[in-house]
Amino acid sequence: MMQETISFTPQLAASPIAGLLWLIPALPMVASGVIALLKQPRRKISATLSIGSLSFSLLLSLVAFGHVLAGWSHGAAVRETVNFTWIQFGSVHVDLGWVLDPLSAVMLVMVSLVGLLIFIYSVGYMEHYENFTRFFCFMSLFAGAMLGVVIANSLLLLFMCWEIVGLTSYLLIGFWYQKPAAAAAAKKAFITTRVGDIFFLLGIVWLFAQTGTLLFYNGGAGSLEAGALSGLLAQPAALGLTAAGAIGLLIFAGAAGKSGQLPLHVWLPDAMEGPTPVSALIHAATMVAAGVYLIARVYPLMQAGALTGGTTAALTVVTWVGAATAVFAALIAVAQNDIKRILAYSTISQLGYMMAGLGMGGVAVGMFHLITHAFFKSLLFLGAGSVIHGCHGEQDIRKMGGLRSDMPLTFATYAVGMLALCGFPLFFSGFWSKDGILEAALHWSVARTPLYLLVFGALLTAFYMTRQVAYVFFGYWRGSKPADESPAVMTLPLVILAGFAMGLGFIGTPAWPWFSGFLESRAVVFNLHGFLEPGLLALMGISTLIVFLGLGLGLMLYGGQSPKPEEPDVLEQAAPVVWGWLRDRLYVDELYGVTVIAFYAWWGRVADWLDRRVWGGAVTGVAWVFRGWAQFNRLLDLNWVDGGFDKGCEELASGGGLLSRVQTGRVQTYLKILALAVALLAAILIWSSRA
Amino acid sequence: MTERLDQIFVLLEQWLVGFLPGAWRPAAGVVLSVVTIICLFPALFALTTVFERKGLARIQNRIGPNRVGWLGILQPVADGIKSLTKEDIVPLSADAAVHFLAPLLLVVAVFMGFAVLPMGRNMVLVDVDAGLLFFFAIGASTELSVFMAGWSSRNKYSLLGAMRAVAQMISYEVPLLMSSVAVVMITGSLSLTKIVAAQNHYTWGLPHWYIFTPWGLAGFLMYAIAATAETNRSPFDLPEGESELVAGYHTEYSGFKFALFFLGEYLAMFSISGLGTTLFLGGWSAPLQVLGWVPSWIWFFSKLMLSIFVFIWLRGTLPRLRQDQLMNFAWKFVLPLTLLNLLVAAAWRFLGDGWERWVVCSAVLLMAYVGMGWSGMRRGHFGPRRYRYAE
Amino acid sequence: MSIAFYLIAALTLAGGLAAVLLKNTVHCALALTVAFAGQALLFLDLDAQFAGFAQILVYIGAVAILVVFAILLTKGSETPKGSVYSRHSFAGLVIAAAVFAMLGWAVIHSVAAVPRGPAATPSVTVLDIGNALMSRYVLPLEIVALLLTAALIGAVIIAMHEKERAK
Amino acid sequence: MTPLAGFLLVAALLFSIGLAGALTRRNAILVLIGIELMLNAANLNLIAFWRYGPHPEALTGMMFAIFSIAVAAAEAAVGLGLVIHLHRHAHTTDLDAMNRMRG
Repeated sequence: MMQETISFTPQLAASPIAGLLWLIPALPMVASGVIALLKQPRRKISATLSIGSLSFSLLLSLVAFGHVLAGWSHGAAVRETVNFTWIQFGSVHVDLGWVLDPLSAVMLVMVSLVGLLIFIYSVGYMEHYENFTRFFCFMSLFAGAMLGVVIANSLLLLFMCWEIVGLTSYLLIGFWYQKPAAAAAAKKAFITTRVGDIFFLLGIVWLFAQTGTLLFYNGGAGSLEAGALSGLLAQPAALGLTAAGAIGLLIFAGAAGKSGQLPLHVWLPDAMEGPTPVSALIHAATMVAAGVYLIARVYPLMQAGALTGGTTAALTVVTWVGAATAVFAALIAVAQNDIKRILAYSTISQLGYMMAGLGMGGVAVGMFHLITHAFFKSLLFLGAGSVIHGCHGEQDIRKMGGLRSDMPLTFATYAVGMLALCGFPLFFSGFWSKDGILEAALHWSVARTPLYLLVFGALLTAFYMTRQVAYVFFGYWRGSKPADESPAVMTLPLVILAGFAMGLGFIGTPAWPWFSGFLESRAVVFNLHGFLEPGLLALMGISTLIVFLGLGLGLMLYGGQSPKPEEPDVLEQAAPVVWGWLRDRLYVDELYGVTVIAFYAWWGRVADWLDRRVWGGAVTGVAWVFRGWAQFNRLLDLNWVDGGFDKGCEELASGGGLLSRVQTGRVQTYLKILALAVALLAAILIWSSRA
Repeated sequence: MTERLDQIFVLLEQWLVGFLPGAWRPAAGVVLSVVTIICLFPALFALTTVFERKGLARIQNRIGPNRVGWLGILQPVADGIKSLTKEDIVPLSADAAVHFLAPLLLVVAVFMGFAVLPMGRNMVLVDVDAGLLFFFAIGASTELSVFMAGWSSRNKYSLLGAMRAVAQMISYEVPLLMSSVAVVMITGSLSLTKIVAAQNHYTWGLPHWYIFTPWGLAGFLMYAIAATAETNRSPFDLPEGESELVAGYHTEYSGFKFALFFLGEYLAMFSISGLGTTLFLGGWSAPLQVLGWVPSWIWFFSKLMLSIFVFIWLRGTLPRLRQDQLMNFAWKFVLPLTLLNLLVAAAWRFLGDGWERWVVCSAVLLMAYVGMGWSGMRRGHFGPRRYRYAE
Repeated sequence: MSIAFYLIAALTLAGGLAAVLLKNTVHCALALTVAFAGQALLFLDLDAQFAGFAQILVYIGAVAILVVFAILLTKGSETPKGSVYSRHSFAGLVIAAAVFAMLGWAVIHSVAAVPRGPAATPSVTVLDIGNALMSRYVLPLEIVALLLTAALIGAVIIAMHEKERAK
Repeated sequence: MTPLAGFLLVAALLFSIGLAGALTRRNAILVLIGIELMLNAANLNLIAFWRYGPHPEALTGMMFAIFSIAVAAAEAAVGLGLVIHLHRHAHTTDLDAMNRMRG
């Protein structure tokens, strides 16, 4: 067991909880295996197993978190690793391991807590659906794999769990595989993320080739530690990049695939075809967070070579991609009518914020938004699920309305989530985390454009969320069957998540930056002077203004009236062309359709033609030649070879017949010959020894 | 004086042999002993027949023979005269030579068994190192004479009886041997005199007979069952079940040859009882230390006659088994328990001298017997008999 | 070379000859028993008490009985009508005679080469044999135990098979 | 003639008698009887060599004989089981009639 410290702190001995860390992902995975092996669908057992195992994981995560917290409060930067050799080929060995540090501890608690709440919610949501058992089997596997990603101390172990996450996302998105749209969405998600993963794998291989290890931390010998990084920096790659930068970009490509960054975001909205708890789990809390987490995990690699306060090429790319994604997705979200689709684009947008935060502000900024977003976005998804559940499967916001009175609890919690997402000042977590990102953008040295983009994104966010809430909860009921409130098993997680969505922001205010202090292992004191940094208060004021602007615009356009489903949208009436672009998702899918997919289709046809004409013709030609040769051989055989062979066979048969006479089948004959032989041999032996 | 009385037969032999020249003395001693055995045990046989007939009669509420002599005591003499004077009938189709040899072989083989039995202190014909093995080897050859008798008679009853007898004797010879092997394991010798000597100790005036140990008691029970079956005595007397097979393998024998079979059967009973006495009941040693003054041979023959009485008692009390029951009993009950007894004896040997071995061995055996009985009860092996009718 | 040896050897060989020559199979089996008994006596004459008794116990008490049972079970107890010898029995006789000639020749010539010493009667007790069985020969003993178990099971299966199939 | 030679000759004769029986009799059981005789002759050899050998206290020949007796018991059981099976199968124990393996 090895561990190391990064700052002023004394070394900590590896603790028992670090040794037991593997149990956290293992428990849900084992539960999933057991559920898979159940002889028949047993709803109670499978739900109990999943929730129970994840509860234990949460418990262990909390213990681990507490351990790290205790170490931190004593002034120690806890980073405990458990490494072991997995495969050994001669002198080359591939190591796996897990790590317990603030980053993984925070992530563990978040994933297992949100996951657990979603599991509990699912019991209510999936109650009336078939394949309840299968659902929980996949969910458990998913949660286990995600927790594996979190604890991994090896890029390889991370990649393995990463791929299991990919697999289970495929299974869960395509859970209702009878629906063609779900099946297509599952395939789309799987293939799109594979594109990113190819680059990721290339990055891993390159990293292994350069440093000879895939462990992140290994007592100074890990790939994220100074020795390996300086080696990587010394190695130039193409386009003026160092090897570290190139590998970082490759890894970022993988993260972009998982986290739905431009241009690999297309799978994420379609993935809403899965059950809503799946959407919540995948697109709010875990899977998409995996990409962000990956960047946070390999941050030393991304940051390598940066001067103090400066940035690197890789981080610049991350920033630009993130900022572009944030605005791009927010624009599309404005013109969507599916309740979950709006949330999906919102997620993409928020992921863009996270990436931009990582690129500009560092691990703590990005991770803080990741954590707060995980809570309020899962709250929103679960709230949306509750709405869909209450509206009997209806997802079009134009066919809802006035649910404020029908589903009061859902409305209240949804409003909390919505305000948190918009970044409503002071009392909602989104405000603080988004503010952190904006502040980082303000101080970014390279360009100002990201700041403007992100501020515009914040405006759009407040606008489209207001539009959605106005459609769904205000006005009058436009659907067919009246809606009703969801059961307690569904609303209880909503309430808990709402509490987190509000309260969580206070661990990362400028006055008391506890979260970043915890992640970066520095001491934190409460200090109101934190607000007095230059530009900060102004920025907060602007951002508050922006939020109020968005909210006001939304309320103005949609709050007063109750639009009819068949009527065109207010904005559509104003600018139908732009609205059409936005409604059709800026034609990215179509672009891929006419470029990538069309190219593949064309290439497929070319290959088909080659196969049929060129290779097929060649094979047919060869076959024809051989058939002719065979005909010739047959003639030869019949007339010439067979005669000789038959003759030989006859000779053999007659010879065998002669020999077989020896074989009388009588035991006594054999015995006689045996005795005779023994007598003769003994006689020869004795006679020769005498001589 | 008691010393003299104890060794009276030994001294008598020495005195008689003393009249002969030195070179002949060992051979003459052997001859004298053999003659004694050959005379003594048939006499005992005669006595036993009347004893059995009177005893069975008592059990069956009859009087039994009471005409010849005082209380019918001379009945065997009359029987002997009758069988000697009766016509000796040999069936026409019988295999004459084998038919003639069978009873002779039986009696000779049985007599040979007495050669290694210690009948008193220093009273053993030949003290063979492998005495027990000799005894069983000789005992095994009686089976062949039974087969010869049954086969040579050319009579289906005889043959069936012989086959039954041989099968039964083979089956029960295994537990008989196994139960004796436990004794050999503890004593560490196959010599019967050494086995008796090993039991001839006393603690607080009580003897160290093997029957007074857990494994010894269990072994003796198994030995007694196997011995009863080995000698074809009731309740294991299927080979000569009168109601089914007339008289079994000696159906076609009459006159003196029949008497020989009769003699052979009783002699086998004597010898096997003698062996049981030697192995488990301390042979010629006295049951209490204070009774040590009584001559050893008296103790041996008392124990022998006690066993004979038990045989007669059993015959008068128990019903006959069916053939399948007999075989099942041998292979599924007696044999496993004797095998277990071997293990228990080994445990006894290695558990030391303390009280632990008593507890362990008793517990194991008790558990085995209770378990066997319980499972047998549950599967309905015991309990009320179910009658089956031929269709 | 005592008289006893000649008598016993004669008995053994007579038993063996009768076992091979007699027409009736049961007689053959009984003659075989005689040969076994003679053999046991030869063992005793060689001061091999244990082996002699074991010979009686195993051969007369078990093998002979087994043979007799097998004869009765295969309905072979009646004297066969035709020849009891196989078709090419003369060749067999010749071969047996050749084997004997070879063996006898070897015995006579090789024993002559062995120095004649007055062989002392070995004082071997059953205890010695037991000790040897439990120490030096314990592995063969275990193997024989295994073999006997296997033979027991095998014999039962061979003899039972047909009946099982008939069911 | 030494005692050893006497025993060896008796054994050789017994062996040859057994061999002759095994080679000439038709009945399978009698063939087995012949084989038993041959085994016995071998045992006699073993015991004789033990008795007149240089190291009787080593017990080698004796042990061989004892193991051989034990093995012979197993051999007899299996052999006779085979014969009984054969009889059930072919309804005869005549070896001359059993030549289905003839080439």
